[in-house]
Amino acid sequence: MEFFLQVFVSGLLTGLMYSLVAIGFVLIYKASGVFNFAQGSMVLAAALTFVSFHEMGLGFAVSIVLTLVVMVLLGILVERVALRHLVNASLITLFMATVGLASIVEGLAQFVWGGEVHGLDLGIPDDALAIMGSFTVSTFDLFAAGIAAVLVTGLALFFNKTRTGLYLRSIADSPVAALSVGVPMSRMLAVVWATAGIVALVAGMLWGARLGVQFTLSVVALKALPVFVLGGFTSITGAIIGGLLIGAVQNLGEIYIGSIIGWGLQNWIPYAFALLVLLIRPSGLFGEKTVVRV
Amino acid sequence: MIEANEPVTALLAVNNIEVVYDSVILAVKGVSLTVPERGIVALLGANGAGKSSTLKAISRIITTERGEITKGHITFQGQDITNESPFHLVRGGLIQVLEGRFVFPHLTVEENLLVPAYVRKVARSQVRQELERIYAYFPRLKERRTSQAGYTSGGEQQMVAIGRALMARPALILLDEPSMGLAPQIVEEIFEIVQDLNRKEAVSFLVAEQNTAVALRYADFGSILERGRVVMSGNAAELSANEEVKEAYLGMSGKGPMSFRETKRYHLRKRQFAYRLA
Amino acid sequence: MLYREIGQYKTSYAADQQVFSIRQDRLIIAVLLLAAVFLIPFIANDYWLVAILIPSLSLALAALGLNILTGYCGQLSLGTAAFMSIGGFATYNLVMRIPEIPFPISMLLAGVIAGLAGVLVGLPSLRIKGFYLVVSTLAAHFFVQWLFDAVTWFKRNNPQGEIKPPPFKIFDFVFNTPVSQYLLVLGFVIVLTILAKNLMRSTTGRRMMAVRDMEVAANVMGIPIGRTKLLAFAISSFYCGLAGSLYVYCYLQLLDTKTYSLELAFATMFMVVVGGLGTIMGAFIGAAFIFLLPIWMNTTFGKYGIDPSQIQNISKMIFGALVIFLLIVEPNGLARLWMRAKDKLRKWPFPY
Amino acid sequence: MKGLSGRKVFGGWKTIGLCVALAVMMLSSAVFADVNLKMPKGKSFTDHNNVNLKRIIYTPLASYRVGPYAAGGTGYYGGEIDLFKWINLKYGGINGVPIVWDECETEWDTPRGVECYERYKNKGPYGATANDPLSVGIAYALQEKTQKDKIPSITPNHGNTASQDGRIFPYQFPLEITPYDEANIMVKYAGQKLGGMDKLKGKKIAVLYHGSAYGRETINFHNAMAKQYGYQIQQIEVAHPGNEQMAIWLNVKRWNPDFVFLRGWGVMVPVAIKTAAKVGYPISKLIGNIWSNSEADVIPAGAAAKGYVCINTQAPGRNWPLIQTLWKDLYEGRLTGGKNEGNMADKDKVGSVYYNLGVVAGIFHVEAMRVAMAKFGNDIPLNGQYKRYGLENLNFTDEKLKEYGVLGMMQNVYTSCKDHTGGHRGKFTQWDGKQFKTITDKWIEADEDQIWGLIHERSEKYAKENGITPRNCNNPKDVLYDLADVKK
Repeated sequence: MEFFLQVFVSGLLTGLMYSLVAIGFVLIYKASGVFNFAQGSMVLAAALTFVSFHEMGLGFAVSIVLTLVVMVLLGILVERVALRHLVNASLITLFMATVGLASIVEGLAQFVWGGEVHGLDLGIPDDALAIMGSFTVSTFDLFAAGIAAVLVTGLALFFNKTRTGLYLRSIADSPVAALSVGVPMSRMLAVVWATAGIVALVAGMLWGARLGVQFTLSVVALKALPVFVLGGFTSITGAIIGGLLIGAVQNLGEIYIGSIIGWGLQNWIPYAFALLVLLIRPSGLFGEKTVVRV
Repeated sequence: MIEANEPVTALLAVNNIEVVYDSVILAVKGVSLTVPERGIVALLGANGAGKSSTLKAISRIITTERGEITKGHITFQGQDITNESPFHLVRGGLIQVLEGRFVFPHLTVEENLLVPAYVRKVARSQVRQELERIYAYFPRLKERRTSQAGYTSGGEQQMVAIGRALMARPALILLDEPSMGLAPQIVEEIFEIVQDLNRKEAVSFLVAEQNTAVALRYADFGSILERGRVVMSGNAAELSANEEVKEAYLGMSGKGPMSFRETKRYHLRKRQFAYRLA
Repeated sequence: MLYREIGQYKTSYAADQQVFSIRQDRLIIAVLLLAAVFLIPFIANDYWLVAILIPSLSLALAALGLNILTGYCGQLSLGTAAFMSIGGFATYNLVMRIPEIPFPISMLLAGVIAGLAGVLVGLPSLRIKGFYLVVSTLAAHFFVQWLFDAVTWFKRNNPQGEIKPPPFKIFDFVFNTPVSQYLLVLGFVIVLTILAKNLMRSTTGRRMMAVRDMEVAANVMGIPIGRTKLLAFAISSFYCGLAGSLYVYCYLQLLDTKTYSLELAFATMFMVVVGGLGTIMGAFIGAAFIFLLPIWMNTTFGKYGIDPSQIQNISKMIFGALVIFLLIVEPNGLARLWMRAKDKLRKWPFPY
Repeated sequence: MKGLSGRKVFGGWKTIGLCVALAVMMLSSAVFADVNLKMPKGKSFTDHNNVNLKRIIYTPLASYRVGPYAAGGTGYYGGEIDLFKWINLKYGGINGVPIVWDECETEWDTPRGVECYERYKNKGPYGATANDPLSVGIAYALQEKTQKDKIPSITPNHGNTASQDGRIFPYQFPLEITPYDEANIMVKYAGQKLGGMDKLKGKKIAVLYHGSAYGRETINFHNAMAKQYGYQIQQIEVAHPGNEQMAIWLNVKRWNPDFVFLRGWGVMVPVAIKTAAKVGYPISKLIGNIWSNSEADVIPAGAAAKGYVCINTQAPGRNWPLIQTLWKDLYEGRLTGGKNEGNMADKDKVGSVYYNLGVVAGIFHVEAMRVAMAKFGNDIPLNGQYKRYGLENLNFTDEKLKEYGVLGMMQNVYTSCKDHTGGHRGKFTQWDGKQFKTITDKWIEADEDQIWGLIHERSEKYAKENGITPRNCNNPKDVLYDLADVKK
């Protein structure tokens, strides 16, 4: 039982790490109806930029600020150069455009900072913190959970309480209508991409501390995808709950199913689980039901 | 409503614009029209005549549909707005209500109304007042203000769309096909409100409409579009009285129902008419 | 201008429904086909056959399959690589385990198996719509990868990680030279393309398009939505399965789950979207574009002595930028661009 | 004031223009590929500086310096190129014939590797002299093609394990050690630590392998060894790419094995090290394999990696005479007029694990050609056939190693018609937080008697399935193979 609990809790904490990336997806989807596949590459770019600044001898805070500036600029640039011209394009066109974007961001990040592997130490110990006997939790995971909580609260307030938040929700609902009532589309999209860049930096630093800052960071997006879908695309709460669920299911599945039918199934378990949930709730746990009026 | 002896100044002037989609499809072939200060102008015509394209060209929504204005220019309150962004148009007092009632389905009715108010940068203390102003015209919206707009009825959605446009305090509203898919009674109700707004708030309207009879009843002026060209325009009363308009758009002929042959000849005549004009 | 349709009158329904209704089009296609079959084998060298033509033709076939599902029936799928791997592994197992079946039949059977798997993966599409469906196909992708890696039965309990598949053969003729492999792939591609073109013009194809354009309306019209979707999944996966076998048996000569990576699924999706959703030609234009562009950039920049790693980064950026640029200029893909150019030529000298 | 209206829709004639531009691009690529890449054999070769060279040793390198495995490729090909460059600068090449190379980025992706091979295999006066992809997948995919094109495939520490059997795979060279050797040496080291192989009885060993064909290569062999030495074994697959291992490590901790072997690659290794720390499993019980042994594997793991032990086939560090010479001649500019002309963009990585492996691989290239030229004369066509002979007759005695300046860094390698691996030895290194220190003085040798049986089983099965008659290594004609008819 204690082992089960250990597996379960560590899964929940792992899941929150995916939520951090999934929140980036949610942000952009919520505001522009685009599934931004490039979020993973943005995580990589943010982490790589931060580490490179840091390794140049700049202080921790200075590096964070500089990276923030870079990510915000990147967000604005993305909107200017690409997204602005794709308003009203079909879902799949937009999706593929972001896959193209991922290629650009990956290329750019490696072009500027090189493909070497960097270590990143945030100064938070990532070893076992015994809580009860052999039941352990890592300090780092608790810290990450705290960050996620802060992030979610901040974003929820931003979306529901500010004018910009309302704009963003209106654009997500119907870009043409938003345009027709004069919502400053380009500025809003730039804001949201910049915000996604900031979220990418947070995710990039935490993931970078965990895996090392290297190319594989961009792959984390694939694990965040089922979280995003399970949560229902537009809900930040959904992304958190989805992350917790996926993390737990993945851990339990690997241990209790993996030991029977063969290890290494954590790549498909999250997707299979998300699929199961979708069969019951076709628009995710917290997804808005699409209103179809004919 | 414009009084008969009042001097008419042009609020919006569209000068000979040509609209091309996808750089090969010519949808509007040289349309000119004028909306006078505090006037209601009806843009009439059949499906595909180019009404919506004209409106979208004015409000610049056309750019999202791969269309562009290749010729002509548009002035609003004396300024050239041919290449203005929708954002600046709305702030300048020109707003469009899209065909098919594009509300924000997942926002509440009230949130729908709030979006343009924010565009106009209404102070927080004023917002409530502004909302009440709209609710006064659309009491039904007040009842439903916390429900998701996507779940309201067609008529209510049209009201949300018009009310939302009104929140921007516009000088001119481009109203695209307000009657679409609505019961005749609701259509009348909507047009009543339009007239009311025009009188009380001095808002001008450019209404694209297939329902010619209703539109002409409420409008001051009318233009009839066919295949991307204006084939006839003038005073609403004159248009309603015109025999050809009666025949073609109001389904009335002086001589009772038309035979098939007569209809055919009529269409031929109309085409020649259109060519003469062009 | 030579490209005129003036003077080409249609006097029968058959003429009106021709695949290529303009004489010039027919001529161009005929010349291309003849050149592909009779000229290229003689003038192309190993590099062009092995490294360019065979893989891009196989991938075009996969793109064609995906286009049937996504372009014609509107169901988003990232499972292409999974269906390809099912084709590849099924061929291997059929050939090695039941040697009595002739090789080509095994390959077709493998396609059928992939098609059945497609139906299975497509089942959730009856309930899940739009982007949510990607989860179903991604689940299939990762599951299939794991399955072929973890269950050694599929590799005939081979202790070796990677498998060398036997070469394709018909009776005693072994396809192990680049020219023979090229012609084999080309043959498959031509036959399957003609089939696809006609299928999409048939009732089945039109039903798929109806489902794509508006499911509710199609339903009201009495089109069996579920059956149409599943059929699209089956046909698409059949094509992908065959493409997957050809890719391995005529090109890579290495059977490994790593070959059928998610990147491959994305690449085929790129081919379809950049080439043109819902057009047969788009699959080919897209495949050529997506496959050749990186190679072309690589070789071109390589000439100027730029650091090779930076060449790769630069080409990545250019590739992404070009794709986005194309999607902005023509969201309907290169095929549409081509058609617009043709329209322009036909109307010349008039602008519209 | 542009806003959304700034959008520009392309006019019709621009569309045609774009179509034409695309077509021109495609066509020009065709023309380009034909003129520049497919330089037929037998013609003289013009290098980047337009110097016309009649005789060169052409070695295309299918390298990778971007993507998930960039760290490995950057170091390996950096070391190799530095060595080639140095030989050219110092001696004008091998026996005066310059080495010329082209790099072709593969991103460790098999189809790209195949394209690169086809692109360069016929370049230069005698064609490519070797295929050196540092990727099992590419090596496998090209196995038959290299055989047919008579271009030897050099795959140090990886490649097809069975191709160690030179009788059946004349053109494949999995030099130094194979995965079987590696697994065997790791078990031997574990036994050594316990104080004797007999002490392994009843102990528990877990193997975490990468979820790929590469990772699965040693499953059967590990099971066989467990049976032989009487220890319990649990082999656990880590899903690719291996960035999430919490569940696995909780399971490992519960089972509490005496050793955990990592057969890792890429991000899997640092995550394994970190997760072990996270669940409180001691690092001292981890042993990394040959592809889990580099700086790129431990640096991302940070402090958790301190004390991590892994196998190595060449000692890392800069304190070996050859590495010192390369550093001084190329990076400090002793041979290059004061300019830094080393290949490594990050100078600190000179002397790293992958760099030194690259230098060793370069030595194999160079020595193979030397052996062939010594045997057949300096005026032979410098092609793959002759290089193959050289690779099959490597004789790295201590004197030879000393001559190269790598005694102590590189192991003795003796290849033959029978044995294309030739080394079968490993040392163990430990990460002290800053660098790898060698902790075993002597090379630990793999149990060849035990391994050969398995190798033969696999290679002979391959021979049977593909209708290959194994060479008879006692027949001089068979030993010469392709060169048997050359009169010299």
